[in-house]
Amino acid sequence: MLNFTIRRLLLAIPTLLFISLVIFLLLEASPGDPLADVPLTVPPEVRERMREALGLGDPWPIRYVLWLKQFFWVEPLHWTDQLFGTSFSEGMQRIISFQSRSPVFDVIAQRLPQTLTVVGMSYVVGILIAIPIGILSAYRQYSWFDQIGTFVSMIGFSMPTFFTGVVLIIIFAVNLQWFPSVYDTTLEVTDWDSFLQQARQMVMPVTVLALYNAAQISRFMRSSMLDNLGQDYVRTARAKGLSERVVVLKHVLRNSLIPVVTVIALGLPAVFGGAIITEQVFKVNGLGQLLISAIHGNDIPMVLTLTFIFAILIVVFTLIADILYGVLDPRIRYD
Amino acid sequence: ERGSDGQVNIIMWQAPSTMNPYLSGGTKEIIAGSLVLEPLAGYDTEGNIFPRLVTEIPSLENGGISEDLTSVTWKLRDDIKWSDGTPFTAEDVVFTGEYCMHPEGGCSQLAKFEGVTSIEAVDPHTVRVNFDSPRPDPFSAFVGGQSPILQKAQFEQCIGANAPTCTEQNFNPVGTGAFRVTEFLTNDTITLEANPEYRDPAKPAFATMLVKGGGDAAGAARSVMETGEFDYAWNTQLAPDVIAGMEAAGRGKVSAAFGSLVERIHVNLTDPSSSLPEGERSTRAHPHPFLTDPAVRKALSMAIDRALLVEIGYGPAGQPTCNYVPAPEAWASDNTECLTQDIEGANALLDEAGWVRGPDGIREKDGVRLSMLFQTSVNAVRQDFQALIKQWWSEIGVETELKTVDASVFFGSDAGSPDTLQKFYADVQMYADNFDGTNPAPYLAKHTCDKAPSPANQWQGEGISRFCDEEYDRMVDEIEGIVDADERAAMGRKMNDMLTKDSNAIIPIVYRGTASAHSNTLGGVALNAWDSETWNVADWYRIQE
Amino acid sequence: MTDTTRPDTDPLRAAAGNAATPEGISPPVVPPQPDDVTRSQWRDVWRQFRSHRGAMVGLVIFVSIILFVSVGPLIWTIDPTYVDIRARNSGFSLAHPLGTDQLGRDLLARLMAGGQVSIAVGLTAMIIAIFIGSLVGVTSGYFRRLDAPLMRLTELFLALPLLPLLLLMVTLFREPLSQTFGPALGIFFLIVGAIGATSWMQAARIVRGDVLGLKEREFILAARSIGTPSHRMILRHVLPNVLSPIMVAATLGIATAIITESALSFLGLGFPPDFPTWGRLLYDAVDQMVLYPWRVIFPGLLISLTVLCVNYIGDGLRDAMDPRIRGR
Amino acid sequence: MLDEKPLVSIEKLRVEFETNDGVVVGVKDVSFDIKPGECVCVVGESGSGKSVSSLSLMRLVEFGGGTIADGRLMFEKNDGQVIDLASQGSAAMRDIRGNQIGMIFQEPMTALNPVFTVGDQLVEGLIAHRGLKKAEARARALEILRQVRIPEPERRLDQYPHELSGGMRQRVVIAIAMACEPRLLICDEPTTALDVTIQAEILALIDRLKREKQIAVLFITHDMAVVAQMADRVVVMYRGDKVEEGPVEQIFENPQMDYTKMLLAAVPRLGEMTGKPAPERLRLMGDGSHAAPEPIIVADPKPLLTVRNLTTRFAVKGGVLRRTVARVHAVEDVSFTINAGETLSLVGESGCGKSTCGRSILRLVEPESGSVDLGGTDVLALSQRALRKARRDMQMIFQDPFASLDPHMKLYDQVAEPMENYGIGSRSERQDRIAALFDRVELPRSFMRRYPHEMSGGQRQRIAIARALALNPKLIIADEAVSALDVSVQAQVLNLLMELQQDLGISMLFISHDMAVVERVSHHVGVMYLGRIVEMGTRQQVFENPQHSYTRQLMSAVPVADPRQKKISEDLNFRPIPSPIHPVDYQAVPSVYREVSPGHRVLVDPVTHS
Ligand SMILES: Nc1ncnc2c1ncn2[C@@H]1O[C@H](COP(=O)(O)OP(=O)(O)OP(=O)(O)O)[C@@H](O)[C@H]1O
Ligand SMILES: Nc1ncnc2c1ncn2[C@@H]1O[C@H](COP(=O)(O)OP(=O)(O)OP(=O)(O)O)[C@@H](O)[C@H]1O
Ligand SMILES: [Mg+2]
Ligand SMILES: [Mg+2]
Repeated sequence: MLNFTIRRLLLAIPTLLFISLVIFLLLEASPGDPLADVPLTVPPEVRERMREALGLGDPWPIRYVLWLKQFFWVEPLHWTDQLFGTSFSEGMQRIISFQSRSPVFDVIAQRLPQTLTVVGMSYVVGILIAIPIGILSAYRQYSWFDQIGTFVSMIGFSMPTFFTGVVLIIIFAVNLQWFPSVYDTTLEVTDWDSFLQQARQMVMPVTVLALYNAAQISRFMRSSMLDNLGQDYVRTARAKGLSERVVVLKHVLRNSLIPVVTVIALGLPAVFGGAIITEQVFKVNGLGQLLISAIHGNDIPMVLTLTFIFAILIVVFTLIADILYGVLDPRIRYD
Repeated sequence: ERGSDGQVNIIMWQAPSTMNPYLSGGTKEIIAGSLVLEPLAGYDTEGNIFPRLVTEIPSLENGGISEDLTSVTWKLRDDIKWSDGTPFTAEDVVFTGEYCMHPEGGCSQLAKFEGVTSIEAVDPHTVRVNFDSPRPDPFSAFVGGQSPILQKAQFEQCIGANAPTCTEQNFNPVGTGAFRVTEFLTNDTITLEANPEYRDPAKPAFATMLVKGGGDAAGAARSVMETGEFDYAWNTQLAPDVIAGMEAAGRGKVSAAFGSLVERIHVNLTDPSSSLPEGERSTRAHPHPFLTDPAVRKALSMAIDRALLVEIGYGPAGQPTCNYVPAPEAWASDNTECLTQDIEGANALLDEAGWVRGPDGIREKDGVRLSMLFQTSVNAVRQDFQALIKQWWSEIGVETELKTVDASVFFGSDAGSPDTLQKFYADVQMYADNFDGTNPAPYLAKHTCDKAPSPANQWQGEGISRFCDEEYDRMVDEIEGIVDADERAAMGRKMNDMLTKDSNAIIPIVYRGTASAHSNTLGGVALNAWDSETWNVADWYRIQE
Repeated sequence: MTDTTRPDTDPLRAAAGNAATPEGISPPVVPPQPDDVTRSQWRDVWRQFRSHRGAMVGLVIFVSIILFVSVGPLIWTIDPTYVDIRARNSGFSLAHPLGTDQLGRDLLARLMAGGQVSIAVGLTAMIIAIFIGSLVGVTSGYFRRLDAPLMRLTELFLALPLLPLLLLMVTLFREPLSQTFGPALGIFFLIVGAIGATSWMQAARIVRGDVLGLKEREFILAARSIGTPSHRMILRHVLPNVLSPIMVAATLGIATAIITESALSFLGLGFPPDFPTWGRLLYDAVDQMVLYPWRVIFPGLLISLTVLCVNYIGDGLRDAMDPRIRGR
Repeated sequence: MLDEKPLVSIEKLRVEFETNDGVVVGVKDVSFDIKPGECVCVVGESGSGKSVSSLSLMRLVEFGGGTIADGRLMFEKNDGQVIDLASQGSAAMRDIRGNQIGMIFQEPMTALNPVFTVGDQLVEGLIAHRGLKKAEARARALEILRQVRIPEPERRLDQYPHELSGGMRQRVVIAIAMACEPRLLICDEPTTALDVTIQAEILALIDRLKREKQIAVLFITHDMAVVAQMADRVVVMYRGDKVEEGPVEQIFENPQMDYTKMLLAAVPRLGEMTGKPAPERLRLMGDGSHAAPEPIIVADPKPLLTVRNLTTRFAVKGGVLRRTVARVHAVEDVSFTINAGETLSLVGESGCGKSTCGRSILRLVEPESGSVDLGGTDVLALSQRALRKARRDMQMIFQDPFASLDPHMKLYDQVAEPMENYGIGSRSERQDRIAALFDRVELPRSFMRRYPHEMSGGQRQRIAIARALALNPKLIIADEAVSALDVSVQAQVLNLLMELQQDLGISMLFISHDMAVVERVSHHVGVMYLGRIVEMGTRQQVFENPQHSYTRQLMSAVPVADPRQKKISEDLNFRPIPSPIHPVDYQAVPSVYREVSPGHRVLVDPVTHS
């Protein structure tokens, strides 16, 4: 397994390089313009100057190689400097955002906490409610519980978050005034009060996202459980006199987890990617909002770096999923 | 008393990405920047210039403007201190000029310094700006929120190619304004506190300020007018009934200020047909098959009910207009003919011009059908307008196909994209534009023959309609030389009419204001369309119930 | 050793007659029913499907929705893009049974017209996504050599930023497509292609995971030994056995496609802006939700109902195709 | 023993299943008792309801879609209370399952949960019923594994089912059933999948438990020899009904019912064929002819399949670069010839490479070296396309019937598939032919519309046989083709295969562990051990004059179908097979044979068993 992991990681390097090139070319080719935000009052010559100041004067291979160097060499050096107070990266240009003219990684670091708390929490909550619902729905297939579960999750999945989010805001922020409609990213949790405040502002976005995630995961959980409930080993487990709970939760569940692990692992990079619409509705300003505003502003360094980080996460999480397959099902071996 | 009113919260759903307006040029950055940075002089709500960091506005009378109109001299106030406590001097002004005019800096406000040959510090409190030619209106550099003064001490290292590396400076500039930054999170949140060195010891009334970014216009308006979490929301352009619904909550209201922004339809006078080879589409080499007919253009304009469009799309934040230049007052032509919709008249006009209705109700002449592609950027109000206008045009026998383009593509000037405003691969397109400051002359100058976008200028020209009239070109040359303000305005009005009612190359629709919502407890707000919206943030205060 | 001639007489038939039956015990009475036996598998699936109550209800409602959007406009003939500005924002009335929007366009007509597009886009895009997903998943799971390249490709697609990709697709393909197929159909293909091409990856990963395990099962080996060619193997043995995750992915895919379609119009990628779709009707009405709640409720309801129906139909289909679940 | 109260009494049991075609009755009207310390064997043809009856006792039929429609299942709990299992609630049943009644299932491959270790699955029941701590339970589990004679039990606890050989897996299932020392042990064909040596060990174990712990045993099998060895009483079932019941001696020596007689007549007995040169069909009751079946003699045997030096190794890969670090020498230097119309049998211990050998010939696994010549075609040199064509002439019947059938396909389609693949016949011709095939393998035609899971174990195997026959192949590789069948069907199928051989001149590679069957059907016999053929010769040569020590051991383990000759003994202790895994650079020595008599060869080098 260790070998498998190392081999896959080694293989990941060319894969990722290729992915980064494709992303770069895609961004190059796509018709957006970093200066679209600049008002029409700014004359073309000035725009041209601004474009050159962004480094857009160079041909793309040079910019791509420069970015590679910055990503893989300058940034790590910079972090080393930060950590140990050395000065390797002195005078080296870090990756700079077109929009804010600040280092891309600093902005990402700023955004990471809220994305992780809100989106991450919603993912955890989503999984925590999806798995029991999926299990119970399958075990009691076509019972009223299953029917309601199906109903709610399909509604939850088919209603876009731009709609459910606003409904929640209107009910709970405008009418009932229970929760704030605007997420305060500057809030620091230092004591019980601020913790409560943080909890309050997380309730709505987390609910919206969790519902959406839960709907999807629970459907896969249910179908996978249904496939396994009829297997012979379940009969053996029952013959041992185990309670239904153990039979289902231990024996069937573990065998049913592979497609669910796939779904969850595929969804995890999205946690870091943020939930674009939900973040916008609740003004969470996490990585999703960062990405979308960068894309709209055609902020190539920002989009490229963010997307590339997601690519790394995707590669890592598919690897983790593959490893988990092996852990869940010992018959699947990698060696 | 300074700081007595606690905290004020502003929501800007398009979040500022930097505090330095020289590096962005976007309105949101200018608004954010003007919380901290100040120009020498600003505009008030009427568009009148007034002194901020200077003792008086230079003029011919007080000698501030030289006789030959080639230089302007600013007398700085001597009681101004930067927020770090150091004094504000002429050196800072000179530096700011150098900063923006540096050839490698990519300064987005470079146009403000057009024609400036040098800026010199005559003495610590006097600055002279020299121009290459006579300037009847020299108030461009250092006037208005777009070109505030940066502190030399802070930005000295950030000049030219170094400009983008100065993140700390760009995010936390030292200013002379009412507030200073305590924390800047790009595209997210700015926290500010009252500037202890601000020249008026009683101001600002608020001790701290939070500027929150993100979300959408409706959410921002809601947080001011319905939940009361915020005091001020910038750019809450929403459907009038939605706003009315929110105002009913009684917590706040939306107000509008009118500058020079006009939503209009540009008519393509050249042929955008995709059957033409690339490089010749929408160029003057091929005149448009039917939009070159003045009657058609006029009919298109007559068919539109501008008042209704305003009612549906903008409410109080818009006025129907027939002008390309709607302000300042002296420049606004009394062109009101188009304000009443006249479908019948338009039909008659087309009949007369020989455009006869075919079996499907679409007019045609010599095998040319009046069938058009109408494009605009993605925006709910514009899409409503498109639908309505399409309907009206169908009533005069013109068929319209609608198309929308993502704003970042439409307004981007990527020469490779077929969907940009400048390429204009459509028959008509709608968008809004305005001019800077109070001088419309350069704005009018965009429509000379040589400024039509074409492959020759990498599609960067500004004469979107491909309007070309020698008479007009001549007037553009002339107007810069006219010193007398009234005469200039008169010529401006004439040019405006040539573009609009005479030729209908541009069909103005709505004179748009900028709408912003503010809480009923926030006092001192005076919306200003000529300058940054937060121009008088120092005067804001909390209304005590 | 190709086709050796076989003896004409089939010994099987000869032997069948005298197969041993124990005396004293009557052979089981089995009426031979060859017709019945060879009835197509689909008839059987349909029979099974009919007994699934949820699926039948789903099917009936789904068919009603389809009738509503396809036959409805023939009865309710108001043009969905016709602007009747005097009647704007009106509530329920005889002239406009479901009211009108902010421009006075009839909501009922718009729902019907929008449904055509949304359902067509939803189904087609889902089918494309599921097709690509299953194809990639099955091939990479089944053919070992293709596994690594295809999975890396999947990772690449997962990593690509969606918006720039879509924008690029519009720039590249909008004109050629609308010239070949006409504007409406061209854009339909573009949208469906764009959604399909960007949403197959999850299905691919899930299917691959299942195929990997399935491949080790002995019946696949057995099928190979009786000369089943690969394509038949995949169609007859592999696909039916990975049907249930595919079904789930498909139902979820429809919902995603309908919503994504509305998102695309914000990139200027969608249908012409006055052209209604359910997703866009919903989106456009969100701001006015408090004032005119029915404008969000109707499109929302229709989207959910469609997805729900498809889900139940999918459930029923899966149960009908899975012999082990039958009869439960 | 006679006057003892019964532990279990089944009264008028009736079980029904809901299927596509309406209600199917699995068991009609069955009654019998089991007393403590008694072993009741249930025999009967496949599909007669043996498994269903036993599952009903555990009330597990309900989970498979069945219902106990009628009847009582009286059971005396260990506190002396007599209860009706058919009417117990689920909590009460949980206490009884595993605790008071243990069950060993028919298919060991699927009965264990693939994702938990053997230890986990063993201790579960102990913790649930005995309330043991984890460590205590583990200790007890270890003890049980020792009792079932699993080598190296400490290591096994932490292994997963797939890491064990078939025989070990079956022993784990037995250990699970016995973990809580139930008062009743239900064994559903516990040894069907095992070769004779391991079977002998397990039978001995069950017998000892019965004697020492006074456990009642309900033993289901179709192997009459096993019945003779194990049973105290025998219940004979036929099509859901009990047809006869009685002490084992009575049943064997004086059967009353025709069906029982037929069953016994169908049992192949080792040594029956002594002195006969060629295989003969079994004489079945009721086949009308009283003439002795004619032996299958091929007048002028010509080789059809020639296998030379066949070697198949499975790579064990590892390392960063996925290099092969070791190899499983599954088949090593195997050579043999099958004549047209003749049968070669391969026998040998579980895991010795029999199946791999068969698969290599079909190229279902790619052999490493050697040559396979089928009627003049070099199979190993064929392209994929040509191989597909060639496979039309050689068909395989797989070892595990359930696993080799697609669970989603109807039986009709499964049998039709090979013909469709080669485009044989029109639709209606195919229909006729399939109907004939169903008749031939003794399956009612109504089964065509069923799915594999709706069939009993033996019925499934018959489908697999029908499928292999569908193409009229020249060579059939029958991998344990009849081991899951009950004797009567087994006899029919064997006769069928032999008949086909006689009529069509089909050759057969017959892989089996049942020595009596092998003796009956083969012209030649090869004994495999650790990937090599250790002894090879005509049937007579091998059976009547076994030379190799392993062959002798195999012979001695064969159970005898005579209740008076019980030879189950405690001290059978065969050595476990050595590991066939060798490092990459391992040089396998070529096999060297000693010719005992013409055609009878015995491996002399390398010596792996003595
Ligand atoms: N789940 C089911 N659905 C429908 N019919 C079933 C089901 N399980 C068993 N049967 C039928 O019930 C009958 C009895 O099956 P059972 O498994 O008891 O046979 P068996 O005596 O154990 O045979 P074998 O020796 O082949 O295992 C068979 O005809 C079988 O087809
Ligand atoms: N795919 C495989 N990969 C690695 N090793 C294998 C594989 N298949 C079989 N083996 C190994 O090859 C050896 C021979 O296996 P094979 O299945 O031929 O045994 P067998 O004689 O048929 O036994 P049984 O009587 O249990 O069926 C065993 O040690 C087995 O573990
Ligand atoms: Mg059975
Ligand atoms: Mg085998």
